[in-house]
Amino acid sequence: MNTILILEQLLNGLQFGLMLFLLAAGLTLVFGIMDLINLAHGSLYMLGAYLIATIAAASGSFWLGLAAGTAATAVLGLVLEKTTIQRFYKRDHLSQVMGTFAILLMANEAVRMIWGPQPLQLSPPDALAGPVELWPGFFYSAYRLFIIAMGLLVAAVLYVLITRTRIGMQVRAGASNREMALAMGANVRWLFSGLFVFGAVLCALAGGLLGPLLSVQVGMGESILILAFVVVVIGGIGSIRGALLGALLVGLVDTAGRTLIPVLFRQLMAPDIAASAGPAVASILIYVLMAAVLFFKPSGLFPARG
Amino acid sequence: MNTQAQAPLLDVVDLVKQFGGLAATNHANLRVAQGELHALIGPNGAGKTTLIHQLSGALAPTAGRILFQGQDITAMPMHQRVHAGLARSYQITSIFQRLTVQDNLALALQSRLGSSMRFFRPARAERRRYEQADALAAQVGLAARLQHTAGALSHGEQRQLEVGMVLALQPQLMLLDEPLAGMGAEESERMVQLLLALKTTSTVLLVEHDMDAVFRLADRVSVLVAGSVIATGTPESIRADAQVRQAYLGDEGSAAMAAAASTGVAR
Amino acid sequence: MSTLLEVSQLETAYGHSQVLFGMQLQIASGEVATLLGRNGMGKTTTVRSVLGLTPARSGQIRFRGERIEQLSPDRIARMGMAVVPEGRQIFPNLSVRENLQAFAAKRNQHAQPWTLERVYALFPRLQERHRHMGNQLSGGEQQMLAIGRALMTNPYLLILDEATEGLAPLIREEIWHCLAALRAQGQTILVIDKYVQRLIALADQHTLIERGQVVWQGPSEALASQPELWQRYIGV
Amino acid sequence: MPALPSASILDHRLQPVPALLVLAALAALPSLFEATDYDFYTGVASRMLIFALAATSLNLVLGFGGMVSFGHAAFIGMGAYTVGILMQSGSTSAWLSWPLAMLVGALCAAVIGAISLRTRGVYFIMITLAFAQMLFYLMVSLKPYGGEDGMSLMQRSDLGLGLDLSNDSHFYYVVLAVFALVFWAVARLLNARFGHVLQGIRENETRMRALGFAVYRYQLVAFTLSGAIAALAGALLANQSSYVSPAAMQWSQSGMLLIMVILGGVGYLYGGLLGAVAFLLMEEVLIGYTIHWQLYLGAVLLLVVLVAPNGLLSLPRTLRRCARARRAAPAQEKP
Amino acid sequence: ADQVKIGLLSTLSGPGAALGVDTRDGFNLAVKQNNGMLGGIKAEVIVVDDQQNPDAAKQTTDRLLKRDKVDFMTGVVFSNIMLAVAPPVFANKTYYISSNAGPSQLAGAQCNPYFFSASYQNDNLHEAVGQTVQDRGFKKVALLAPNYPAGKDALAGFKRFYKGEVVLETYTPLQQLDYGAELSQMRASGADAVYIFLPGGLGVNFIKQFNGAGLGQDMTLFGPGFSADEDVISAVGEPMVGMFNSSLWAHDLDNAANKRFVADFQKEYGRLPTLYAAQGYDAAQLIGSAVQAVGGDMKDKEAIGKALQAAQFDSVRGPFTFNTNHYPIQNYYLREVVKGADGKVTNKLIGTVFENHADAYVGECKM
Ligand SMILES: Nc1ncnc2c1ncn2[C@@H]1O[C@H](COP(=O)(O)OP(=O)(O)OP(=O)(O)O)[C@@H](O)[C@H]1O
Ligand SMILES: Nc1ncnc2c1ncn2[C@@H]1O[C@H](COP(=O)(O)OP(=O)(O)OP(=O)(O)O)[C@@H](O)[C@H]1O
Ligand SMILES: [Mg+2]
Ligand SMILES: [Mg+2]
Repeated sequence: MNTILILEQLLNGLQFGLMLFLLAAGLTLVFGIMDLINLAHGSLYMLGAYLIATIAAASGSFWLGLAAGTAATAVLGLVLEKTTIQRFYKRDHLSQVMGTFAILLMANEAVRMIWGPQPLQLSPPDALAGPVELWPGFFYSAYRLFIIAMGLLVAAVLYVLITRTRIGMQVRAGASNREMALAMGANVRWLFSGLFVFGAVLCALAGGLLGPLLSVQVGMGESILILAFVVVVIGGIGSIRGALLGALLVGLVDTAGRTLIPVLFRQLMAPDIAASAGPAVASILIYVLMAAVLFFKPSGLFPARG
Repeated sequence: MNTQAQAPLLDVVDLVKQFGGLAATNHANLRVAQGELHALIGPNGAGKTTLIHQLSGALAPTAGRILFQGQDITAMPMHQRVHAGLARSYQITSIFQRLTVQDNLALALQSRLGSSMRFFRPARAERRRYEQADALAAQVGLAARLQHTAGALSHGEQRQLEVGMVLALQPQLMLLDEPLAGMGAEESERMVQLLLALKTTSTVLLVEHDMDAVFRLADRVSVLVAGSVIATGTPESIRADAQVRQAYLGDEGSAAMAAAASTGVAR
Repeated sequence: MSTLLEVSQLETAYGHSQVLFGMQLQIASGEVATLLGRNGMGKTTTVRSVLGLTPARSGQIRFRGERIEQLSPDRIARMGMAVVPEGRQIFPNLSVRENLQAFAAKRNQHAQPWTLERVYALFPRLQERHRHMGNQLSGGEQQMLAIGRALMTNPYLLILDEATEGLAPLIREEIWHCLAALRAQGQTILVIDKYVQRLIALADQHTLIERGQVVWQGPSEALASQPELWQRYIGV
Repeated sequence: MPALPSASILDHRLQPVPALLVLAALAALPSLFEATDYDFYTGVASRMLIFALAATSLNLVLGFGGMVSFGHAAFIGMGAYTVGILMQSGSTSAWLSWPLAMLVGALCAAVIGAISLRTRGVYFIMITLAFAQMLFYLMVSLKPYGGEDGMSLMQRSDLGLGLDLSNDSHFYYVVLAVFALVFWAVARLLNARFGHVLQGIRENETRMRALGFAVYRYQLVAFTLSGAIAALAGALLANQSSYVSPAAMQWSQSGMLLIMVILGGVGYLYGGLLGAVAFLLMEEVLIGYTIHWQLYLGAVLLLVVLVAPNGLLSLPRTLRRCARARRAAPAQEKP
Repeated sequence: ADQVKIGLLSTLSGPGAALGVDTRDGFNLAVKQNNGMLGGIKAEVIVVDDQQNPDAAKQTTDRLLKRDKVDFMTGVVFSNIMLAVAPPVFANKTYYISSNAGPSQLAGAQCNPYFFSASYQNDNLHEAVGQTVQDRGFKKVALLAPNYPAGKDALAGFKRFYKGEVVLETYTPLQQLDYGAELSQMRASGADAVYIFLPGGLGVNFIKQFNGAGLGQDMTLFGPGFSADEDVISAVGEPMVGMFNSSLWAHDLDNAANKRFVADFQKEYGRLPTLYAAQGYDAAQLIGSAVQAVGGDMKDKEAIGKALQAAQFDSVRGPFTFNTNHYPIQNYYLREVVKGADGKVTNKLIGTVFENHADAYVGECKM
């Protein structure tokens, strides 16, 4: 019984971590490579989820929704990049913070105006709706398994793309020294647009995949954005490898903390104190984790820029 | 010059700096005597800058000791070393880009005034310090640029400012990492003159690839190859050293020596 | 020989401070030209304008017969211009090998294109350090890398802005030899450096500038025979 | 040929004449509101000044020290809780609780700063956030002090001096006085040696170290001071709203504070004041008009950041530069 | 006065927005039915968002009280916001008619003459489920609620009437949306019934994930009315069928006032009303009855208080009277989510758990 619980928690942590990774990967690329602090990253995640949910509802097919919604988000990302984001590349971090925060506010309100304040419904495809029996007596949500598989796939693709291709090199070069990359002949503008759109696609994917688990609602991007930032920073800015490791770490610690800490506390102290302290401590666990990592490694686990 | 008699100002003992598998400093031993201008030369990547980093406290050595005025400063933080009388310049220009030339120098001078935990009296009221800054700017050839932002100076001018900041600290031992790099012929000449004048007051450890300057200025020369000091001696003996010629000088050494000799005669 | 680069009446300013006042420059294909002058006279600014990094206020720049003063730097670079910039400007977050490979191209189809192997042969040091990140190199190693990086694009015009800064004498010699070899292959080069005597031996023609204006232009022999010129404009 | 001499960016003049005019105008506000029967706005104005104080404290580390703290709301919260907890235990004196709040804020900042200052840049942003979140959850879990509900204060602090803080006008004047005093002190500090060092560190930390400055120590002192001021703002805030809750310590509040400073002008002496007032004013006005006020707030912020990249206070300089460029342009036409 | 001003402060943005929207729509419906009037005079309803943030709510309340000078306030959904908002409202001697939040503090020691609950005391719905689970003979129950005051009150209320074994009691952060970890614990705990108190979007997520994990096969799911209300049902759909929930109201409750309310609501907004809508509607009616009784004289606070206490209006939930602590004494029903004949999933009234039930805190109220 207990091993099953632990195993299930591991899978939960893995699933949560991989979803965080999808968000964090886009964030760490845009941030580490293009040197853009993009608070609107969470908004793309929200918009992606809304578009996917809307198309899925209209067409009755989750898969169609996922594909078309992701494509739509990519277009949206491109428009956003070409009209606004582009202007922020040469700015300092603080104007980026304010500019993208403004976009975040507007996106939230626009979604509320278009779709209303009520959460949207997005159901997993029928084939994945139920549990699967991984082995006798151990049931696990098929959908969560699917998410795990998708997350791993994206991680692999990303890693190769950024570290092994010339496009990846040029993008990284453009990030550290835009002027020099231009002087070497890189079309930095399009590289960055492409990368931003790529980040948007990852966002939409995460939004669409998480939609059936969480609710598709206004403001869904913010809390998860903070987590994604935590992941990015733990992993080391700009490092895909770091983002993956950080995401898994956060996913596992968070999941484990939520189950283990209250249990632990109940054994250690009076039930009513435990009842209030337990969840509070569980909530700060990932922040403690981040602070600890940064204390010992001030540039994250895999600092990308030496 | 008889420097062996008294205790050296700087004594580097068996210093090692490991970057992963690479020993950038590999059991280096170096002594700089009080009052001398000691040049440190060596091929690119020999570990000169890395050594300067360790002497100034920017990098912690993997092993070995650094003695300054007989005191072990191996673990001393950078800012304390400055106050102990050890200051450096950077090979890759490091100045306050957005501040004016005057402010750059005034800030450097401020460091000598002891604690800056002064929260009330306007710093601008310290007229003397700003006058000193102006004088210093003139000394490094930036008199006309006093109120310009450092970032708007040309590369060579920034190099001049870089040296000016170290001069401001009036250290007992000055660590100069390629001060002439990027300077034009005329500016180089002015800097050489400046260093010649400095020799009377200050001890200098000079890293430089400009052999002309090195042989004109140096009292002694050490050669660093692959992280270790392979030779130390007078400029003449170094120039004559076959190993050094092969590893570093090529045939430029002789030309530079000749030039140094001739200018020396001319003066 | 055809003219590869032609700069005329170039005026460039940073914000409201003008630096170039009618710069002129002509480089024929296969020629090695130099740009000489004191610190702060506008050598780098000329290069930046030609590259499109600091666009000129007015004036004309022709490269391979086309007007380029309105083009973006990356377009100009892809037309076959490469620079070894002042201060190296290595990509710190790319490894040595990546620095070389990221922008490798065969813009100028000559018989012996530059490849990773050839650059490594020229600078064995880089091969030894090929997995180091750009910012983990010594100053001189970075300089080598910057030169190698520019060569890897196989440009029509190679611009070296104080490319020997911080290089050890032996390596500096190596660079001069290399430039001579390049010249023999027909590579067009614009050099900015302070070793005038070396440049006279190497280059075909020279341009002396002062305060953003050309004060003298002429072939090596002429410059060699008028040392007072150097004295006056370069301070040697 | 040489560039025009540029003014030193190390100087931050108080500009006494406009400053006194602004002060006079601010002092006149309550009577103005009373006369027009809008006395509700006296409270709003107090709140703006309190946030201006908090934003100024953030600007001290952010704008002048280059330390982007994403956890300042926590210091505000600690100040507020100090007042709240003391009041719950029966001490209502402002002379006790406000200085103590500053002390608590300074202490928290010193501890958090001591650890966080090991990191740089975005890592610093995130580690300050982490500590703020820890304090946030700490207060959430403290049931005796209201936990997530927060606690309502029965009254405002007693200041004596014949002032009754429960009177909105009196309270406003006290807030104004505190703000003016702190603001003046910050201005002095910035132009003093300490301020120059702080800004030097912002510009080039490595060089400062090589010049012999104990960078870490100066940063820590600045961070601690800033924490104390933020906590003072918190103490005032608790009084203003008679309510203390962890919600005021949430990261979104820290974010809002950041936005205020950026809006006003990072590294401008008046950046915090202008930013806080502009932000809260916009919010106040927009909320009155539409439920979709965030859309318009976002649009305004975006506009500001596009036309005045360094905040509202950089606007004059940008405009001047534009004008000069326009004047200069025709001159370039002739050969 | 020629008009009555009501400040409706509710959660109109964020995850809890749906609840505030229904509250507002229910309230507005009542005003609309009366041609823009309440109690015979024109009603001005100022609707503002509390952003589900107590601090913002407090600011907004100040504005309503001091600038707009409202006569009544209503609308708050969440108890933590209610507790933040209450002191200034009471200090200003403005009547607060609760359309949902019913924290125990305000029912007991901190009860106040200016507070009337047109909803229920937080514990009541949970008590009703506790009783139900007890009656149906479940032996092991797992409990789940968010970590905020109402969450704790909820589980306390449940346990007041449920006497069996509680094998798991979990509190999650209010913002948490993924219950993977909690579901695993539930499975491991071997419970035969699960009781959740998860308002708004939280409940939607939980139920979806509960079914995704396959727990529905082994455990019966119970919840308070709002965890299985029409908004949740429309979001989750079929998987909800079979969930039991308690309520003080049901859309198929058989009385004239309710029939009219449900019909008009559907006509006006095109959806079935929820509990929040019903409570918002009743709050408006209660205010109307008091305004009527004092003849529109908003100055006479004492008379208004008396009229409110009398509660002379036709509640959509049938019989309705106020206890001495200004909380209602009313019936609590059991509903089940079923698939109707038309294929639509909806709640069906299946019985009464408590009749004329009061809350547990009235004794502590000295009023
Ligand atoms: N952070 C680092 N990580 C790994 N290797 C490094 C690092 N810094 C320097 N190195 C290596 O250590 C060696 C010594 O570098 P250093 O900068 O000291 O050389 P140098 O003698 O100053 O050379 P130059 O004359 O070219 O400036 C070089 O080969 C360099 O690649
Ligand atoms: N970014 C800038 N902003 C303003 N002025 C600048 C800027 N860069 C250079 N300048 C000014 O332009 C003039 C020419 O500079 P440039 O870099 O072209 O000189 P240079 O001839 O290359 O000198 P050096 O030999 O020192 O590299 C200098 O006076 C310098 O102060
Ligand atoms: Mg070096
Ligand atoms: Mg130059």
